[in-house]
Amino acid sequence: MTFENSILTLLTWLPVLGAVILLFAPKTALNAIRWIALGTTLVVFVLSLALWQAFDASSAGFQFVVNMPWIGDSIGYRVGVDGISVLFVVLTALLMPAAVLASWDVETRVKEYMIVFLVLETLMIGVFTTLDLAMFYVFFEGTLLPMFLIIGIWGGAARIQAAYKFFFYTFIGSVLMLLAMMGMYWDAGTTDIIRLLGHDFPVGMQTWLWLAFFASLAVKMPMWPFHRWLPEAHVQAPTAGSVILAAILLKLGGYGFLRFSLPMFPDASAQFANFVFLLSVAAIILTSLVALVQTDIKKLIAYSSVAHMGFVTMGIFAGNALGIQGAMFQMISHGIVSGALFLCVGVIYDRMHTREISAYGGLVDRMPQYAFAFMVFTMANVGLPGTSGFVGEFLTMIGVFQVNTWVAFGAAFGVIFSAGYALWLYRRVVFGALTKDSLKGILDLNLREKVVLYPLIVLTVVFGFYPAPILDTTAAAVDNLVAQYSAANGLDPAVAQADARAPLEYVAPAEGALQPADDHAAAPAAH
Amino acid sequence: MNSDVTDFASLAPAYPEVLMALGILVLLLLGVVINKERSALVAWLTVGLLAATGLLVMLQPADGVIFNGLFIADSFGRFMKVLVIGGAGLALILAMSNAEENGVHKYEYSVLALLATLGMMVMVSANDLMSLYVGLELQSLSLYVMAAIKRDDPRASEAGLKYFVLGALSSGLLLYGASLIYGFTGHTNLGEIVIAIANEGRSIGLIFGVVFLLAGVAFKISAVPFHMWTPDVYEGAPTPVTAFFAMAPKVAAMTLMIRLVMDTFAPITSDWQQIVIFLSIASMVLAAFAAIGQQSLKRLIAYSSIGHVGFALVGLSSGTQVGVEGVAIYMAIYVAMTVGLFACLLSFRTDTGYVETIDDLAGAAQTRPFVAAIMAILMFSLIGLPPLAGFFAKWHVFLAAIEANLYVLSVIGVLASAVSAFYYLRVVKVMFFDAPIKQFAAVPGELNILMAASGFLVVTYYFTVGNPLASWAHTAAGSLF
Amino acid sequence: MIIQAIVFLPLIGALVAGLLGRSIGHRPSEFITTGLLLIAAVLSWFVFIPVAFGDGLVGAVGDGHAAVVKVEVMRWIQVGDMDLRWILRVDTLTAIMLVVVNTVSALVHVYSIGYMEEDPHRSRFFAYLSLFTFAMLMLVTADNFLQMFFGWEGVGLASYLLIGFWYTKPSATAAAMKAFIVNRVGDFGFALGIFGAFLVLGHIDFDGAFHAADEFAATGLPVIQFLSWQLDAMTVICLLLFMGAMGKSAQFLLHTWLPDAMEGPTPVSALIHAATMVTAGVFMVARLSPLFETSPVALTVVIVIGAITAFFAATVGLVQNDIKRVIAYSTCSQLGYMFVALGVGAYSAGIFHLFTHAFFKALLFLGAGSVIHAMHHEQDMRNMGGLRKKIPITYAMMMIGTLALTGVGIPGTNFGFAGFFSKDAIIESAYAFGGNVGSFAFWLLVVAALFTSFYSWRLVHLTFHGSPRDAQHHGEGPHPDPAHAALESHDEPIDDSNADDHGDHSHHGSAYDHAHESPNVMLVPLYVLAVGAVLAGVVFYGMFFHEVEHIEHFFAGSIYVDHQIIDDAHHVPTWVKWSATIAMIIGFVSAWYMYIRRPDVPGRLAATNPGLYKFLLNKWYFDELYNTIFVKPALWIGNAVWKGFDDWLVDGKIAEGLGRRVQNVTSWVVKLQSGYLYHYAFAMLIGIAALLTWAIAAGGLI
Amino acid sequence: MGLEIGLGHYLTVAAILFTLGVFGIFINRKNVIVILMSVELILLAVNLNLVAFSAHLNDLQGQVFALMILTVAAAEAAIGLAILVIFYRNRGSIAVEDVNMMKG
Repeated sequence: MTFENSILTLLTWLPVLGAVILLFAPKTALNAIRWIALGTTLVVFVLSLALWQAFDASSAGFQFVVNMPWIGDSIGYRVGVDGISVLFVVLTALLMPAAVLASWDVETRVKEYMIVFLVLETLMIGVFTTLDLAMFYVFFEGTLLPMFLIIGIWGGAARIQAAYKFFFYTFIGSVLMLLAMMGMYWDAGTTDIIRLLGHDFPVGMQTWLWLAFFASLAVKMPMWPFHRWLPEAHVQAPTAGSVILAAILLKLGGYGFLRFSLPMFPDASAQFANFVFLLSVAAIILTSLVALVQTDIKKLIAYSSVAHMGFVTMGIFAGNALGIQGAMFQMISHGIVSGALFLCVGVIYDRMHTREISAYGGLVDRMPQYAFAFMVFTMANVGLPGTSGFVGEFLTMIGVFQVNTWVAFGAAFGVIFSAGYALWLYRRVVFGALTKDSLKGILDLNLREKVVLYPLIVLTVVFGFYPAPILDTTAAAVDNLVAQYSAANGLDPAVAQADARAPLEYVAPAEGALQPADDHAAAPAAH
Repeated sequence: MNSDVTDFASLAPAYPEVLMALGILVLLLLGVVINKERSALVAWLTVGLLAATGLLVMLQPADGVIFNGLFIADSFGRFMKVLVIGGAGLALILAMSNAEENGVHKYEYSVLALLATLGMMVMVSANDLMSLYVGLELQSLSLYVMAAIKRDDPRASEAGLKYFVLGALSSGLLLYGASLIYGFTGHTNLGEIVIAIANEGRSIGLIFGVVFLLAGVAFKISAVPFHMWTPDVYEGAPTPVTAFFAMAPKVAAMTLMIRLVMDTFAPITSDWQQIVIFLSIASMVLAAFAAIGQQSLKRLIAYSSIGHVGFALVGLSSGTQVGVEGVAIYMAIYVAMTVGLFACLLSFRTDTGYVETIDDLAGAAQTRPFVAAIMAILMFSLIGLPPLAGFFAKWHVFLAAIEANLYVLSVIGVLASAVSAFYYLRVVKVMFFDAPIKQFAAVPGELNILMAASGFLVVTYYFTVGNPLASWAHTAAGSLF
Repeated sequence: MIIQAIVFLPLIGALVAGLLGRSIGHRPSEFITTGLLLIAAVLSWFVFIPVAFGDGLVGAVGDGHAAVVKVEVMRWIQVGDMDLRWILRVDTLTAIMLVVVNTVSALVHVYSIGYMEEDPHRSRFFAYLSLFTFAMLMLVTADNFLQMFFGWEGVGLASYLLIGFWYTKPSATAAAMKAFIVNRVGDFGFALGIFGAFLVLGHIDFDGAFHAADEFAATGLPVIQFLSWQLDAMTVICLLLFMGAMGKSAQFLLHTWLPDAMEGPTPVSALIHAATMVTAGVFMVARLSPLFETSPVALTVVIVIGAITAFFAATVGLVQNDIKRVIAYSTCSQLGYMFVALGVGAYSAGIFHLFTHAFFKALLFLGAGSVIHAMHHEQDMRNMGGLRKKIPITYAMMMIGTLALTGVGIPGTNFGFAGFFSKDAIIESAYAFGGNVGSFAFWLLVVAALFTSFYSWRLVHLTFHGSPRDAQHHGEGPHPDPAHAALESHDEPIDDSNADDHGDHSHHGSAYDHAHESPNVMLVPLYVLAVGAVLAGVVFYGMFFHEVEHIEHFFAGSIYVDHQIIDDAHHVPTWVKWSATIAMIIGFVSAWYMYIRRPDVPGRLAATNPGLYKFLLNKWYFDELYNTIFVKPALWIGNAVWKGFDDWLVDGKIAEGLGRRVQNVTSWVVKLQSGYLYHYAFAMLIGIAALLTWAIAAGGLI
Repeated sequence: MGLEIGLGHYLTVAAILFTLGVFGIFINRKNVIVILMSVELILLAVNLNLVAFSAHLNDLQGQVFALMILTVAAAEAAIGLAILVIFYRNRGSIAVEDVNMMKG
């Protein structure tokens, strides 16, 4: 048992240990339950930081690997992280304490609540640490169970329908992925992801595998038009549930694309890239417009999440280092920002018990600190440079611009619309005169809320100005991925990886500047 | 012919059956002799006998074919017998509490259960159409009586009647098939039949025989369209009896099915594959839809069991060792889940009787959190949601189907499992999301233990039983090839 | 160190005032931010003076002909080949901007101490001001596209916060939003331009990009596939970048936010919407002049848009009644002048106008603020009049500003106010550019100069001359505008709401009677700016426009200097040199005639041309147009997609529809289970028959 | 040319008997006793089959099988009647149409 081979196992299963302890805690010792849950998540967070610290960012391969067969030939106990997954582990561990703190005022079935959340944490960390295909599915799909309960038990008025929709959308997509995984097992003879990454799947098979994975991941992301469950789930879920849903669970989709679709089915990915682009741009534009007309705060933020995930999928399938690094960063950033936004909504929901935008207005009068925090996250949501939201959007767009200008052009509309809905929301909720009687006695952030929100503000701003910690961590792994991807597609890896200037055509200096290029030179400047 | 019955040592492969048969006789006598109030003693002794037999099966000293080729003992049979005996024993433990109310307090019940179990063991070990038939009938006749054991309950007697009539019909179908197979191959011994088929090839008569024979077995595992008895019998029979029906007989009949198709009909794989695939798809799909419309918990479980047979058949459809392995694991996990499920069902008891409908469970999570939690876990596991055992069960069978390139079957299967999630979730929803309306009576201790054990295994499958079970199933399936 | 100090002192001020303002109190916040800004301003002059009058930039590394100081602060985004760092880049262009930004900002800070005296959120205000200054400094010291974009959006944020500073006013928060979103439309282009530049030039830092652009002289211009067309890459990039400039500098089509931005406190208008932020577009084009020079098409577009803006904004300015809006349209118009200068290639002239304009426009705005302060937040000029006697110092300062704005001076000599030099330089350059585009720009600019003069004097006359026309004195003087009567139909939100918010002051007796001169803390900045408005032109004319060699030496490679156009501009016919002055005089005379001599003329004029008057008063109906073709359709599509696609189709028809299908199948399946034995037996028989048929048929036995 | 009774004839008779038995089960709606009789008919058909095959194949196993079936059928009939008796006691009817308390 060294740090090397035990840290990931410890990180993954520690929350469950906490849950087991809670199982034996008396039901009425509410504070003890809360503190145990918080303590567990904090320990996990500290461990995750230790992991990140010990992680060697210069290596593209998997680290802290444990690899042994376990059930039959097909399922093993395999863990390990690389630059793509390690940050998600940290993100999960970071947001769980926030989720627990945000749930401090939950009064009904506290014990079960905390147990479910801790189990959820294990499952989420497990998704990112496992290197076994079957176990990936186990964790990936396992998150359904606690989330279904969280929405269904502690959710709002229409929680049952929301929980059902959440469950069925994700489940139906996932079962197809399960079959694809089995097909991969038979083709490659293993479920070891490390070996699968080195396996060449037949091109014809890749198409089907890609589609099956897409069915699951697109729903999870969620990509337009498979997103309909998300607003409903968000609206009905309790605050912490929304936070985890938006911050972590949506990332499972992006992680899946990066871990499986792109490296394992490169031909199919290239083949379907335009399809993904189309859906991404549709997500960015259409859901932004839909967000514009929402009357429910959480729904608005949920739709904006869909739009932001559009940037992620777009960046991933750009297939170059800029796009993928951007997508990675966007996911981490969105995890922090959207999580924080839902926490912000939770703050006022706890006080007023309504999410209707029209019920608010002029909060800045009584809640200046809240207004400040909300402003920071709104701006990050808008993608203001200097906040973490910008870096990801920028990188994905510049990455995709090299591949397809139409897509970048469409995505850039998101820049406009996001400002529209986010600022309009802010204006209606926070600005204006405080005229509503119900709001006259509203209180500003309390200590607990500050403890949750302020660190997130710091992270949002720090990563906006200094994204290097994230980008450096992912660089080696992403470069490796890009090299593989472009090699498989017959592109020059050096170009895609280094993002050096794309080969250009020139008109002869003597000719007019606007003369079209010759036929043989008319191929798109960038691929 | 050294398998002289007088040579006791040569009976070694059948020791468990012998022990069982002798035990049954002793218990029957004991039941007649002791006074009525002490039938619980017989019940516990029955469980003890089953435990002893199970132990003997596990330690079984010898494999081999005896009784002139009528009886085979191999590791596959051993695996399945353990399941059968385990299922039967657990079902009997489930019947302990409130036995009188369920009409299962008489010692005859225990003895009948033992007889049925013995029949199943013979089915598992059958190596001849005759022993197959005898085992099947021993089991069936006992089960008919068990279904109607609560004599003054109109529903139980209707269940018994329906089960009997349809069972007799299915026996007829099976026998008709057996006679045709005998006629067209000239043998009743399974081992010789396979040689004959391999030599002579297919003929219409043979295929007729195969279809009829498999239809008879399909009735026992309640595969669609031979499932019609299941919901009615499950509903009408007393709950502990239903529990018994839901576990051991299914395993035994499934074993028979596997042995027939994998061994005897191996030369005509493509023919029986069509049939099994048909049964599988029909079972999965019909069960998924029909269960949604159910109000009665027991009917719901009936349809659920039909669906699970369909899933198990997915593994069998592949016709490979991986498939058999998958079915074996599937049945093991199915038994573990079912025992927990019936323990939960028997725990939901008000002062006026057992709960009947799903809606009666409203808010159970608040009034009976432990039972509700186990029930929810089992429901999620039955859906096949990871990381619970039900998922791994499905993993193994679908893995085999994919290996055999049965993509359409697999896709239909997983989609059916998605539809089936609908009704399982409804139970969870009612228990957890709705407000309580009923107060439940205290839960007997042994049920708590069963629930806890079932829940524990289902939840920790990956860590605890997953690995040993898989390797055991691997060995077991290996003996068929 | 000095450069870091200049850039980061405002940030420190902003953080202190913003985060600790509540605990340390308003006064300390004001002093800290203002003090830090003053230091920064002084340091900027330390940087600038050697550039202007000495041997050039202190500590500059001259690579070839460019003199640049670069200070690396931190790594930023490094992905693959893209290596972005936070680098403060100072060259002549930046030095000019540093001086402009920090000087005006420091003065506005000082001024605000007086102006915002009664506001309960003063520390927040000062934090925003300093934050703005920091962002603006980041913009002007940017060494790469993205850092510029950071500053660009940063000033946008600060502008948003400051416009919406009085957040209880719905009009203010709406204006703030509008400003941000319209700017985002520009940023849409800017961002795409950056992407394109990176794709085509392979560098995202300026030096690398310029170097790559230089190479095109040898290789020929590149072609990219943008959207579905093969286009000249540099034209595409420059036009996209210019779109950003149009947004930020409120050029025609993207100008609508600027007048509304006047909802913010007046010092904000002076700082952001006159002197600094709005000139960021001009700065950007000048900074990227090596790129724009590669695309004549893009430059032509710059000229045309600039000229149209100059003309259009001036026409609207003619009839506005809100004192700040008049100045806002004037700003818009003057920015058009600058773009024309950039477009014709006289980058130095554009920067020159930017420089002088900063002084006199800030002066005018702060003067207007002083008037508003005196009138207790009355902004409608129709309710003013005769203030000359009440607030003589403000009057004098406004006069200086007006003289500078209208460009008073004697052509051919060195006598004139700041605006005279810079504006005439632009008009001459436009003429010198020649061709259709040059003539078009020239004539529009001359007409705009006439209008400028007219509305500037109109403002002075309405405000300071004549007799008071506020509520108390209503009816005493002649009515200056017919729209006064029709005020109700006027959809412009004149500050009635404002009056409500500050109701303590207005409606109590006469604003005129209570009018008072502003305190010294507000007047001193006016004095300083007035000095600039008078002298900035004459002192710096040599460096910006007089001789090509001098210009090249001064700018030291920081912008592209086109010898031809500047030489030509100096050799235009005399009538051209006089044209602006004559236009200015005509404007002055007509304003005098209409508002002093015959105050009834404007009313009659408006009454006889109601269509034109309405058209101008409503700003060519741009807000209405945009509302109809952009905002409403966006909301409509949003609603349609939400209700029609998401809720009706996906949810109602597909998701829940599937659920209903499942229910249908279920009820059908359940009916099969009839409970009758014979049905059950029949089902088994059917099953067996089906299996038999299937097995035999599929097995090929028949 | 006299009529030679061959295997085919036996099988045909058996098949007819079997079909009669099966039809007896699902066409009859009146009396459960008839169903019991039909079951016996089916078993009879099977036995006929087995014996015929046995004779044809010159193999004794079929006849052994038939004897076993006879035995089991007796037991089956006994149990069937017993169940029918308690059903009648509970419901007062043995009409097939009345056996439908449980459905769905």
